[in-house]
Amino acid sequence: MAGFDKVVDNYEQAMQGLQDGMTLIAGGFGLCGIPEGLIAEIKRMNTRELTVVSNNCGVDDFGLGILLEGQQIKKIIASYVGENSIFEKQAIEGTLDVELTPQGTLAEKMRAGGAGIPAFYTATGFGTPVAEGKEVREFDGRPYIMEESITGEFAIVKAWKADRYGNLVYRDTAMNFNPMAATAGKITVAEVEEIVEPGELDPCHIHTQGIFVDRVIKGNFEKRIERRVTRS
Amino acid sequence: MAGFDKVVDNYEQAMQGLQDGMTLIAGGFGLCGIPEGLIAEIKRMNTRELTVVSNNCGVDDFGLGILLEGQQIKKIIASYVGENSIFEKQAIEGTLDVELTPQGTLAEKMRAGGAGIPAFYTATGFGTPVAEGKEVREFDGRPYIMEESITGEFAIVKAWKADRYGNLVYRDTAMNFNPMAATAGKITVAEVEEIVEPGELDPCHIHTQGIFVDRVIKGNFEKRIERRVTRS
Amino acid sequence: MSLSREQIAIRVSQELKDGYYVNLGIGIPTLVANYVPDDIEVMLQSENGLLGMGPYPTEEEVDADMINAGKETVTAVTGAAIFNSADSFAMIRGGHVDLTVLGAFEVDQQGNIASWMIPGKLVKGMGGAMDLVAGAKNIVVTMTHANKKGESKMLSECTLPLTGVNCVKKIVTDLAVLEVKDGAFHLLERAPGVSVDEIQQKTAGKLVVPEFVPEMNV
Amino acid sequence: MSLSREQIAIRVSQELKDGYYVNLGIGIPTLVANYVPDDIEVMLQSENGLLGMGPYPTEEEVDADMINAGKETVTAVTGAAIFNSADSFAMIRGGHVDLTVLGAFEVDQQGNIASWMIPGKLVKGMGGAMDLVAGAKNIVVTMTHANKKGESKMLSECTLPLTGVNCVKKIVTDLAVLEVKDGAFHLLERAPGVSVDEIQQKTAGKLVVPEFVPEMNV
Repeated sequence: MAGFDKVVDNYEQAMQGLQDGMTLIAGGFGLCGIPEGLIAEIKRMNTRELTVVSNNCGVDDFGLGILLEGQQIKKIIASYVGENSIFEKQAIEGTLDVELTPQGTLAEKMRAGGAGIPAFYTATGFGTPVAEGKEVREFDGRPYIMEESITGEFAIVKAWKADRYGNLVYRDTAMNFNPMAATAGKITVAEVEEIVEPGELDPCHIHTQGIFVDRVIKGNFEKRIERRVTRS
Repeated sequence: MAGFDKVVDNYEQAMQGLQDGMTLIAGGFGLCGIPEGLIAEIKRMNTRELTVVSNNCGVDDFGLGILLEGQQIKKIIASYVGENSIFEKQAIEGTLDVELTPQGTLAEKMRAGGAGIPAFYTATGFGTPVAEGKEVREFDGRPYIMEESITGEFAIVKAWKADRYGNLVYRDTAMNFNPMAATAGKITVAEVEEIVEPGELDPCHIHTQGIFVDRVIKGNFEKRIERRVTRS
Repeated sequence: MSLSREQIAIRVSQELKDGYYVNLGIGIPTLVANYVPDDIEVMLQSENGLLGMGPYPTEEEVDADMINAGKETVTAVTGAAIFNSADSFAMIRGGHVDLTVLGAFEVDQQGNIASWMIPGKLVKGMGGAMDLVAGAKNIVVTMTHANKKGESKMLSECTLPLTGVNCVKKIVTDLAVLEVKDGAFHLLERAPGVSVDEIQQKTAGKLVVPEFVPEMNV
Repeated sequence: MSLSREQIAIRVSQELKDGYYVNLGIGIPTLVANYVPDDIEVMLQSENGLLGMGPYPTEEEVDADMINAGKETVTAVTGAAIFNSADSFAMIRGGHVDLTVLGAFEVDQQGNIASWMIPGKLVKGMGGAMDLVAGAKNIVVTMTHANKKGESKMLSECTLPLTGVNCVKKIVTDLAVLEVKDGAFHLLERAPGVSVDEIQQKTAGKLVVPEFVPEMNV
């Protein structure tokens, strides 16, 4: 019996089933807390026409940015992009479709998607270009817009530790969008720094419960820093 | 400077400002994880005409049930009630208004209230008495109902450990509704088993962040068990 | 012979699959945990915030902070996770729980279920039942085929206030296993020694009977 | 004399109160952290998921997993909390952050703000700015009163796509402190040596000037 053992041995198994045209939800904020090896595998697979949902789109040669080179991404739903020149080029030329979404709305859309909530109301974006075409409704005298949730065929996340049941713990601000992304994928794959035995993670302090995770793979991370600022 | 020191010395200070007619959101599931001392203080204060939002309403002589005796509760919003005879009597006589809400919808209403989301859609309750008077809308071919969020003038929660900044950690299934309740109060009071120094709680494993908590008090808990079932 | 509570639980346990996350309601559904086949693993979700529910505690293990959704003292298995009620229902409503098993007063041929309210009697509330029936991927209902007066609980249309609509996929009663689809109850299996005639007689809703109806293996 | 970036930050720091949870945007707002008055405590929220943001790290402390919302390496203070992006914006959108300070391209007399998009230029995105202006209890905008061509950024109506509507309460520019209410900019203070005339001249929107306009204390 396979039971709840979600650990896979190689990246091919980890991303098995990802196909052209699918929606891929990715955790991470900037280059922090991104599933580096899973992204590299998608590049290797050369899966195309992807709709990618992620707060950012990496840089030219790292993170989701590496999927831009081969034009694997058809559309990106993000809150802040354009930290790389290939992105700019494709966006300007119109070969890359960009849907900008406020950061909090994006996080909530993923959470709602994972939680079976198809839509919610938020004040964020009311009266701005983000509200175009969206229903406006007043509650308690204040106008809000309706935002629909996001789910995807695949979600890829980066965690610090996992057990083989798929329970995940994140480290510091590398947590960011990963917990919400993990809930919103039909198949969710977690790339982690360390795999521990069930029971080693404190049950009350598991950030993502195994029920949301389908596959776990141990990765090696470069953890590139986008803006190294220090004090003396 | 008071800064972020939220610890108060006595229950009077803890519940200061609670007035007749207010909405009180309470954490807890059954008798598990309930702010025993804060409830006792509300009884002592004899605050009346309260609207109480809580998954349950305690038993005759424990938990929120003790507020029923003196008819302090005007209305209760809950998912499962009637574990006590005073409740039954008042509900049948019509002196207590009961609004039954599915458990998951109740949890989500509190979370939404705390998160600035005035309403959301859920499939839960569609086609049932819960849906009466609520908007129905289809998403992706499935009907959902609109549910509005809940906030209250006061929220009372029970945690295991707190630091003086109001960061909270819960223990086991005594967590339940407490984290959501904590976000939904204009004033949130936490009764805890232990107060530790800032820094003792792992920053990545704080269940309720201090920003949601206004007052912290150390309590003594009876922790009554509603259904003691054991195996031999 | 109609099935005992234990036999109903045994039959329901045959619906479990390896790797299933399962939520068991109060009553007969709870018994299912005792009959998980040896060759599979399932993980039990308790909607108050526990994934990986274990057996009842020993006297020494009793802990007021560890209870299940029925408010009973309980334990957690190794590798369990404990979380808040919003996250718990995110699992349930988001369709992440593979199977929920729960009791009912009535079920109808549309897959509607009534399980929480009898007008005229004191209503205690729906608890998490409405969330569970709206959210779980698969729903199995366990109940007696008829009430104590012999009146069918398998109706063409529920008479009691509903818990959920178009959601019940399978029903295991003391007499039969039935699938609900295309606006009818489809008879899959009968209790050992129970005739199709008896089942037909105690099913008020539309019943589809195949040529051969095997006996349950319980 | 118009204020320096540091002087603007110093003036904004006077808006801080003991016990405030504060979110500081990129640019001048970030500098405010350096001027928190000694007799109060504030806690900084970074919207990527950190409450209790500390100073930049030393070389030895640099950790790729610890960054702020500007993607810069950062530290956490003792008693900080780290959480996911949905929880972070629950704080922001739920009105739990006491004050947010951010820059802008334009502000108008209705309290509308434009800060994220200039048509014709490549749009990088709004990040968390729309959430912050919609959610924070108090919003202070820092910017230069006029652009490099001398054109006012304090308008009767914003010309650029908006970040939020009716949300800006106070503005600290290089020339003045202004409150936005009742459809007008109300002049509260002027930069040392700057005349009310100059401020009037560089304010395209409706400006309400009281009889006495004190100089800022920076």
